[in-house]
Amino acid sequence: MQHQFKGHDGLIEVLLEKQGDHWLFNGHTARVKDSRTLSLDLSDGTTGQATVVKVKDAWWVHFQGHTFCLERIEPGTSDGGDEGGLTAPMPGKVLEVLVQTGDVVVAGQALMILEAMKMEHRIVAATDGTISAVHFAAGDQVQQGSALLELVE
Amino acid sequence: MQHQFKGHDGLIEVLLEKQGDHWLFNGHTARVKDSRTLSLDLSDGTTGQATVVKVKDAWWVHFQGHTFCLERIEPGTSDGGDEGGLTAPMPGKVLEVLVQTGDVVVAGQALMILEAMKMEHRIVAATDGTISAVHFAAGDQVQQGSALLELVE
Amino acid sequence: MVSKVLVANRGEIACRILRACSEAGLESVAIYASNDADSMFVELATEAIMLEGDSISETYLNQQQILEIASSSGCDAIHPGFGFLSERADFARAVGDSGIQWVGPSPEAIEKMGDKMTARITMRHAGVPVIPGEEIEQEDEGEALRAIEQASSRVGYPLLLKASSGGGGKGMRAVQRPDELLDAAKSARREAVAAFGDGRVYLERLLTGSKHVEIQILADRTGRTIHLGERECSVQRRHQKVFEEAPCATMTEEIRSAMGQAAVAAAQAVNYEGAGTVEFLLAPSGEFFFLEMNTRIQVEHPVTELVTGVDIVREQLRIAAGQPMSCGELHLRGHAIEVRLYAEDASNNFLPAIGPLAVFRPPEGPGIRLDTGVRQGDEVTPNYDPMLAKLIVWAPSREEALQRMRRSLDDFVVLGTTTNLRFLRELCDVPDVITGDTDTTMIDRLWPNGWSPAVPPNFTDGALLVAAAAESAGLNMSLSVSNQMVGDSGPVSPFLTLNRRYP
Amino acid sequence: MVSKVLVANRGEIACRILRACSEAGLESVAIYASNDADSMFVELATEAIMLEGDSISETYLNQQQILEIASSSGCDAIHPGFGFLSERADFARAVGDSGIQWVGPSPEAIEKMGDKMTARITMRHAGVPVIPGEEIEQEDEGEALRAIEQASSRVGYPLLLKASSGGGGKGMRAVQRPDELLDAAKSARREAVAAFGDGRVYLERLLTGSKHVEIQILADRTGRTIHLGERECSVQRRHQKVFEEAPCATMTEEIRSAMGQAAVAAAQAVNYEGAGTVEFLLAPSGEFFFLEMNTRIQVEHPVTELVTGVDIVREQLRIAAGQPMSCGELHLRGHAIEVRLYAEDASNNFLPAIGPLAVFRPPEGPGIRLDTGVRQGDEVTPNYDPMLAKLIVWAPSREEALQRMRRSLDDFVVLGTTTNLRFLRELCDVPDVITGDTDTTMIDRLWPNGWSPAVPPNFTDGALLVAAAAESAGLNMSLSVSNQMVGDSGPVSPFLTLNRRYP
Repeated sequence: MQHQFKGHDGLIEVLLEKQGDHWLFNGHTARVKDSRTLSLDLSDGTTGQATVVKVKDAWWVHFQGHTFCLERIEPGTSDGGDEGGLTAPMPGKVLEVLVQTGDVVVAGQALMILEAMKMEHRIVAATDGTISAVHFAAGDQVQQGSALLELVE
Repeated sequence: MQHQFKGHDGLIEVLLEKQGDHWLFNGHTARVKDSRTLSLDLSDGTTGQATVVKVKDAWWVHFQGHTFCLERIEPGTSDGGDEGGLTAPMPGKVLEVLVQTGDVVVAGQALMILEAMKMEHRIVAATDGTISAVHFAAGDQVQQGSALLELVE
Repeated sequence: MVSKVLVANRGEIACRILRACSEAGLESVAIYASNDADSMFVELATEAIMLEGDSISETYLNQQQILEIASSSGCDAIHPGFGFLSERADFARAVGDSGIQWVGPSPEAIEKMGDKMTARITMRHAGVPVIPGEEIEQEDEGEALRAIEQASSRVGYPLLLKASSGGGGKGMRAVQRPDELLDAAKSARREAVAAFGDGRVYLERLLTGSKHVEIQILADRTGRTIHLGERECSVQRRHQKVFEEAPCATMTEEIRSAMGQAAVAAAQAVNYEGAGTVEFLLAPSGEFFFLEMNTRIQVEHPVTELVTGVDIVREQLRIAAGQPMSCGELHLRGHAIEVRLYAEDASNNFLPAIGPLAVFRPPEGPGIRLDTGVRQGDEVTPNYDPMLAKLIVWAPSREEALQRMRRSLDDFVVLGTTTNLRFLRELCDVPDVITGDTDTTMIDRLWPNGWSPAVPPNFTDGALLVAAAAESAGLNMSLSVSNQMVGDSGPVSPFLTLNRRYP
Repeated sequence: MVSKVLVANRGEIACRILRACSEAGLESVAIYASNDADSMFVELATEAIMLEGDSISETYLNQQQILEIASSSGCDAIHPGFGFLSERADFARAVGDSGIQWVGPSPEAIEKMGDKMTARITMRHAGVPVIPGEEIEQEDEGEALRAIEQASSRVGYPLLLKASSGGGGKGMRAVQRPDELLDAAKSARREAVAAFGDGRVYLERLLTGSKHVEIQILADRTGRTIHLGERECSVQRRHQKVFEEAPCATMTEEIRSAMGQAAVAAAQAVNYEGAGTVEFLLAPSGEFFFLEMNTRIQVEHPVTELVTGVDIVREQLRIAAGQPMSCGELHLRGHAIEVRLYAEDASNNFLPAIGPLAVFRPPEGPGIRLDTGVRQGDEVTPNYDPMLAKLIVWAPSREEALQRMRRSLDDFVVLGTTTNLRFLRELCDVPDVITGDTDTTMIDRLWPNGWSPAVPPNFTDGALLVAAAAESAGLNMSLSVSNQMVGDSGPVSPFLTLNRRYP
């Protein structure tokens, strides 16, 4: 997976790998402990807990006395394999539901189309799996962060 | 509205009145400040903040150094005007969905039927209104507390 | 030299020690059972290593495993905290034999003080007053019972039978009259054999109306042994302290000095090193008697820290590293009170309780210290001791300390698990507590038929209103969450419910 | 008699005072502007009454409205805290005229110390050393400028021009050379007229490399006036203190005694009552000079409380009630350091920041005190001062206090709003701070081109990984919540999002 953040001197690209429940980047490893905490294991042997929270578009991270505010650049379209895609990226309206409960889908398949901020957004499957629930129908208003569908790998 | 709690010597009935954003009982007044805090104004002039949280069937309340654990008796059926009824009362399976998005319903109307703990539970509308979303379909598994439907008054 | 400390404990005392290591610039290793993986103390160490096994004996009491972890992780010291292995001479010896520094006294000192009969004899030889009584050396049941009968007439009634290896009230019997003696002796021996594999008992005169007063000791390798004044811990329920203070409200300068000298003599008699506590019974007459010595840091050490300004855990680490203790001449200042917050039902014979800490919001403000190993969102399980936290207040005077404790207890919100908060709060209004006339039987005397809270009727009404209004207003959305978050670490994370929708 | 206290303030100092009232058994009234309705201090009072109006001058500075509330709610005392109306002699007089006790000194004492030129003259008469310089009495611009020119040659260069009604650096100019004098004098007068409606200035010799050292004073109506030792507050950014400690690291017993006597003399010269602070410049030579007297409780009072064991706010309440202060002979013990946590961007000229306190998790452990008026979930707005909290540590020695401060700052997590936490943490590693050789120009000297954090490159990588992993793992479910909870009171209540689904 790839994420972009705003740096002092332009964009920073983070190419993220996943192994089991570990996330890897540049030789460093992270593991989610709960919705606010990740265990971090740096390549130089430094380990510890990082605290994290997202406010608007920015991820705030605290690790061993250092605080970071990393503004994330949303990809132009949402088919970048973003697993957060099953939640509404912003408040909007459901334009179309392309699947129903029980459907078998493949990674990258479009599941739902949202309209928000005058733009259309495709919600795509991050992995292969089965749709276990669809929470909204065409015409429904959704809030930012609302769970839209459920996908079981 | 009427609620029942388990007391030391049997059931305690609380007949609740609502005036604007104030809740009244026995000459005492309460007002919701946030999801964990209510302002309490007792008939003897005592005022202060109460902290509240529900764990399983019991409401835990803290007020000025006193802690209460009040086990609530769920009405036999759920058509007692229980506004919490649009969430799953326990983990279970959706047996039947009786409405769809856009339906106009009246207070007390059954909206969904759940099976849980070997029993059927009717989810009923607490007020008149319009169904703005249906989050699960027949056959879906739901977790305790999951939002099942959305009803706009 | 001490550079990396393994903390062989869990919960609040592990947090206390790990933070002290961090401030001292020492590396630290936490060890934890799998059911403690999300506990706070695990996050405070430089390294955290999981113990294999399920039961306590396979984990926190597993000497072999802990020693192997200490070696393989490069630790040069082990701090045992209290409880668990802290008073196991064999473990202290094994640690020393592995070339690792034990943060505590020698195995010999632990042994001499661990066996209560030996401790009584050692203290008598050192000139420390012990409770009038007699040791029963006979091992054979018949001979022992005969010896007990003969000794009883010399000790006098009422008397106390105590197991030599006893603790926590096990193997202990109060005997009021001669005709109760034989049955009591047999059952005390049976209980002691079952609990400790050692049926030896001794007799003591039963001193009623006494205070439990203890002296904190520090001794370093330069030969300096000092006392840090007394703590009073008379307020006990089921032989366990719940309300501790420093100084003792009724202490005089003369008794403090004499008791302090006796405690120093007790420590020197066993070549003591590190921090320890000598417990005494203080009779209304002003006479005091050696009870036992705890050869480790004590739960209630914070009250002494607050009135003396000594950081006892830092001094333990210094002493273990072979350095002289850093504290100079001591002056007691002000008054400190500690209460132990237990997950227990004080209105039902103090039965332990379990449940989620759905809300855990400690009081704030100057003069308040909270030593805890839990935070909101944690689950109280039956696996370990039900002590959730120690709430300690300091103020310039005892009256102000009590005022501060009352406010702190009123402001302390714990929901989701039954605690003794209200019991502790009512203790602060007991006339004997206000005057300082507490003794070890106070709780039984005050509430012979058990305690139940005094609740203003309006408050019950108010609570019902709050619960009903919260239900009607739909605040029970938190319901599913309180269940889901159980066992989870970190600040309350109610989003788990949502996150878990995506397997 | 004082039985019910109106606290004419907000934020952390209102919390501090309201808790002291509660512990003293006094009723209390909080007053709050509508944008403070959900602030913590509102919950700590016996009663809370909303102020009408929007701007500060309509609310917290509205003397008439506050007096009416005090009367109608039956208050017999008003505690002004610091800032706002605390040094307004006219308000203190109006309070007294209403028959309500002012918790502070007389209006006359406030007036004499509030006008800096008058204060200099009063102090000189009382034998308190003032910075060599001259007052300029002339009001007419032309005459004043001529007098300034004449005085400048007597005072010598470099010199400091200061507005008599000044404060916070306004109306103050450092003048290095004679040819800069006239322009500087004109602009200082202009600024002083604009800010205070009073163009009077005076000249002082500019003492470089000096320490800002202040003495805490207590005086009661029995005629007892004592000092509680010194605080050093040299570490300042933009003329505002950020790092304060007691005692001063380089203080000698002789200077403390002389400075303490001078401070007591200063207080007695204006018949002072209550708590106050006499500020001095301490030159490297050991000479010290009166700067000004703050006739109120000070932000940094906790460091003095921790080393003396005196509860200064409780003593204020006692003194206001006509009682003698309760503290006896004082002994300084250990070392205390306070840092001020600001919502500001230290790497961008300390510009104030706003935002939600999405995570606000203070450090825990012994020897740590946090004075704050905010909690997780609160919003930092541009309406008030950006100080979020004061983090204060105590330890037996200065070295241990710095160790504890480092750990505390490392453990303090604030997310959602930019703060100076890292700046404070780096201060603890500055060699001049470690040795105690701080002076008022240290920050400008260390970071002439502004401060920016030293971040290990691996940490930046790690933070990027954490952010990316959190995004991929869907932890941004909290996103909508962080927005929703803003402005909400109580512990974080992420359920609002869910609740709001049901209109």
